[in-house]
Amino acid sequence: MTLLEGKNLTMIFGGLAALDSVDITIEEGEILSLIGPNGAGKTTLFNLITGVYSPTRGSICFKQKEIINMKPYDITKMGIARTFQNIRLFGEMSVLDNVIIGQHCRTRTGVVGAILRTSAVKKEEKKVHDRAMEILNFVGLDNEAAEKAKNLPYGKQRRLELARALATEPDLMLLDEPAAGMNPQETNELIELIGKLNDMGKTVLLIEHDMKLVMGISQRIMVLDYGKKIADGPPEKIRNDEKVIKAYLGDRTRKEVQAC
Amino acid sequence: MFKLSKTLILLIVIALTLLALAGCGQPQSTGSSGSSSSSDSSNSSEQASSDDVIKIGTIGPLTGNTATYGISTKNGVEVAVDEINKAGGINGKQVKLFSEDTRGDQTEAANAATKLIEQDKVIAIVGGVLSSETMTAGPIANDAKVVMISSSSTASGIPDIGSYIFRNCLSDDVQATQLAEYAAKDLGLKKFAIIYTNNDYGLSLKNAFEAKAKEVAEVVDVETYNDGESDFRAQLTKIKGFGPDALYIAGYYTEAAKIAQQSQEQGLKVQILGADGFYSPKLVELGGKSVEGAIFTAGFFADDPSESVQNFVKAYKEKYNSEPDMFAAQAYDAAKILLAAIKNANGEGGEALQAEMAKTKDFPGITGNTSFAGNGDAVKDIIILKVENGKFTKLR
Amino acid sequence: MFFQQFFAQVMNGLTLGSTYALIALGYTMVYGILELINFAHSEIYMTGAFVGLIMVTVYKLPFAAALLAGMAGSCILGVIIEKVAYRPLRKATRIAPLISAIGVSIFLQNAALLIFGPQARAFPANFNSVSLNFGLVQISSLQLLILVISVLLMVTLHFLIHKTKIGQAMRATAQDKETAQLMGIKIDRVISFTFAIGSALGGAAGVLVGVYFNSADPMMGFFPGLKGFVAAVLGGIGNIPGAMIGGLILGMAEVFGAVYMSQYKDAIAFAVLILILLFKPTGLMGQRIQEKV
Amino acid sequence: MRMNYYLQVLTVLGINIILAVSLNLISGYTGQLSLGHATFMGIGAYTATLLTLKLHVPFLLSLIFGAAVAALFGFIIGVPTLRLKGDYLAIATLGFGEIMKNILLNMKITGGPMGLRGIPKVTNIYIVAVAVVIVIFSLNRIMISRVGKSFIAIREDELAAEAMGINTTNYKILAFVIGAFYAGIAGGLYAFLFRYINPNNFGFMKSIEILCMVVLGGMGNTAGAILGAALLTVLPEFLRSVSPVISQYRMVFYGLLLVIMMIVRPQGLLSGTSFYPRYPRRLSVEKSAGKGGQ
Repeated sequence: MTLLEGKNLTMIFGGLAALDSVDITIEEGEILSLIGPNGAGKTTLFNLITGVYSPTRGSICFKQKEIINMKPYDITKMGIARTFQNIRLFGEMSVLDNVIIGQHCRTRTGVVGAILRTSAVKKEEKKVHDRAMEILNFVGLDNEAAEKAKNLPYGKQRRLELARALATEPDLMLLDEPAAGMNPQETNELIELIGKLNDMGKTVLLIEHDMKLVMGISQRIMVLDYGKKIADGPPEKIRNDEKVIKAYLGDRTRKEVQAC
Repeated sequence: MFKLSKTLILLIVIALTLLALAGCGQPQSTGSSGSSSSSDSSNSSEQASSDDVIKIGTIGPLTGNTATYGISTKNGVEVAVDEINKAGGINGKQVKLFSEDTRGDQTEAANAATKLIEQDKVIAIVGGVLSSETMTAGPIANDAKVVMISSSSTASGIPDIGSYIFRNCLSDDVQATQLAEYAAKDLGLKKFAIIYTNNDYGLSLKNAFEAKAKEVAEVVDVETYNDGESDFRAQLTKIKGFGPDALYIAGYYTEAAKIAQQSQEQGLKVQILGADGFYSPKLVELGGKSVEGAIFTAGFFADDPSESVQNFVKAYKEKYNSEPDMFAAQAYDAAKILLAAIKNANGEGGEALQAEMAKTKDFPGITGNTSFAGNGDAVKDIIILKVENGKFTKLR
Repeated sequence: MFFQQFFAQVMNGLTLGSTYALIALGYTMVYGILELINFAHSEIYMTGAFVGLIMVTVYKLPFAAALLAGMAGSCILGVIIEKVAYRPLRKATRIAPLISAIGVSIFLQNAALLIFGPQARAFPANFNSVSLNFGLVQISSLQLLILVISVLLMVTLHFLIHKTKIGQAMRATAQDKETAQLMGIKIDRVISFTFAIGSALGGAAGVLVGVYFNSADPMMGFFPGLKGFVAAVLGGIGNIPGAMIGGLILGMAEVFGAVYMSQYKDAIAFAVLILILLFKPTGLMGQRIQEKV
Repeated sequence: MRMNYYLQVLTVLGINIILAVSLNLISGYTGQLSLGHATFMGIGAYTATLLTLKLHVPFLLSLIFGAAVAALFGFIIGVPTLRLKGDYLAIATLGFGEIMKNILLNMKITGGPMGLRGIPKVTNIYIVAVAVVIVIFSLNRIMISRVGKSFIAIREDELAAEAMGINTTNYKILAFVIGAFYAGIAGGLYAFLFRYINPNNFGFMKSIEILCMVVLGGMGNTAGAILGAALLTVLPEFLRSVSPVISQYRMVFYGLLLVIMMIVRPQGLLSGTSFYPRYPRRLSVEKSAGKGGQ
């Protein structure tokens, strides 16, 4: 079943098309990777799906509902979560609080409730806290729960972003270069983690440059170049797609890709 | 209930600190909790040690952008106090003056008045200088039964604060009304335009002047400006369109000089009229030729040949090396009136002093003969001055 | 009659607006390069007026010398302020230099109050202003002088920024400090230079306004400073032509506001500002900055 | 109704504490720089005063109603301006403050520049102390809740906060509304303490003074805001009693202090220490026994 369908997506910045008539479909439960050279429009696509930008043209349906012109927070509430290319954690807050904030759209305490601290509020707080610890445990950050987010090492910050996204209880997770800056061991752990997420039923859309990761876990790969979609299919097809190799991958990467 | 322990502890600490500090203050005040608000500070046992001096205070801006008025006021009071101390004091007791700065801020004025009354135990205060200061300091003095006499707070409503609040300055209403009448009848001016500063002073003057001018002549246009503004050309260009013969400037000399100058520059030929806010040598310094011929009301005239005025001017110049302005003169008179009343009350404050103050009648001061109306407002003569050859001369 | 008044008001607006524009330039240049609202700029302007005043009254120098001295005085002060109060904070949070600027402003204002006293002083221009008639348009020679000097200064500034090497360095630094540094630009020097130029313009405005109103006082910077800032935002802060246009618009808005409802003069100026901000949040000529995600 | 000098200063301090912590909510926790906080104080003061003087509404009711009207204005001002960011927001709040002051100066019912006088004296140290405790207590409850965490998240990274499902515009407005409510309470207390108000009490300089309290103590730190308020309230009074000569220079010192403070300790005196517990102790971090995943 199709979870998300984007049609004819075009985004023009100051006369330049960052995205040009791109179609994208994401099937429920799959891991779809988005690859392409820098400036190909990958992050722009993410920003369209998550409502940060409104496209110049085109439509996006998520769970059969049009989400163009919806605000990012409403889209999150509908079940799309994301991480950022350049980590955007709440640095001064604790690791635990970062994950608690992730559950914002699933909770409802207001100002009055907060001041009165009714038993319902306390119950909700307990639930949120327990769930947050569970998620931290899941990504392996439970020992750092009380740390300030900005004090975590890089790899752990990436994982915390993932945990925070997971806390919004999404159906679709958009991960923007989750392995950037990670060492091979950390990357392997990440692959395992994304696999587990997928096993839990989360659909994943991934932007990644690490070909090993992409080829290893993707069920399907979509290739963007200069804002245009040039290929879309299973990894083995992409690996041998001459257009992709020629137009985008280049010699060095060809070896890398084919080695996978 | 350990959940908010840190918060609670901090809150408790704050609350306790407040109460502890409140407790510390207790012995020094005579009735702070309000239980014995009728007690008079001069009856306090602590007064005994300092009974050999009579304490009075002044409040006003000594720093900040309104400091000119406050410093003049303080200086005027100091001259009066020096005078009486040189003459042997009041019933053999020297007068001690406490001056507090308000920075022109009404919150600080209240703090300053409280300090003078509760810490320094003054029996009377000259001040505040700005109307807003007197508005917040006045009720405090009145509650404490400390006589307060302001020599420059012209806003309406100040004498109504209470029976302990007196005022020795020209009321805006009287000044503006008399000048409107004078301008229409004696000068034969027919069409008036008014420009006023949008504060209590300017507004009171404008209201009174407009009312009277409409009665005796015609008001063609009323314009306004905010405190601290410099450019009045827009308003003046508009006024010029109405072709008035006279322009009443309800404001202070700094702006008045600029208004006069800018109207001259725009070819607006009118008789400039004003109120006591004009009275400063700065008017001529800033306005130059454009203020020549300006006519305004005042309560004091430094070149008045009378002996009392010249003595004051001489003493002031000796002490401060500058010309006394109206603030100094009115403050001097206010202090003299106050000191005379203290003498009559045998150095007592409180009710006795209030009664003596209220009795003041035709007190011969340098700003004319002063009596107090029932509400504590001064009733006195008004002088009308004119700028001639860069000097002030008395018209009436 | 109506047109005569109308044009007279336009001239009033232009003159007032050109002084706002000069002040606004200082704000906008500093903002362009440091992203800092230099609250002390109103005191730099006041200092310029006082330096000029001293030249005229104490040393009996002609107006032109006073103008140059005022500019020089403000220029030096501006550079010192940047060195002492802002440079150490370049890496701090954005609010720290802002507060520091407010501190400098309070300090200078009160130091001037102590030195010069709170009373306004006359600022004689040493020349007679006459009213010039060009048909419907009537303008005083003083207004004309202010307009001419302001325009001259702005043209010079434009030339400086677009045609000289240091101007190029300023533009590069404003765009991207790090890259500019990599290109061999000494950004500390460029920032100092920016403060020097912006402050000199503020000082010129101080002297011109002092002469225009024949007075200088320690508090004189507050309102024009605020208005200059508003003008800068109006035009798009960081944008130099924007500051000039913002100044002129604000001058006009104030003058015509004062004609129709003088008691709401200030409110009108700020209302115009807020409306513009709401519909064009980065000012009239400011560029929309897309946040990088 | 007399109050000794120390009590008087303490009462003023209490009012300033409320102002500082309420601005801290907006600027410190939520990260929205406001240069017009005194406006809300003024609206609270005027509303409470008018209710009492014209309609004889009892003190407590006027106080709360005044705060509610201030909160309403926080909303009205917040809705259009909070779309603006950073410095633009700052200048818009400043503009609104000046416009409000101009309106107060020209309205008949507010007495224009004459202000309003004859306000009964009700405020005393006990009432202020209770108000301070209530304000700080409720503020802390808000800050440990989901709402407070959202405020901080917005300050830390607005875009990420939106991605977490936080309606940032609504929450920023909410911060303004709550901050304005507290400032309105402070305004009401102020009016009933000094018995006289006029528009100039609530202008730009007052807003700056409140901002300085927050910054001096440390942005985003309630204890810091309290300390800042205490310093800037007590210090001038202390200088007053030390020496009139120093008193003459105190505004110069005040300016210098801000500059030196920013250079030496830009994060404020108490930054880094946390006044409120991030989460209730009962829920504090313990090694969760739960197993990962599902």
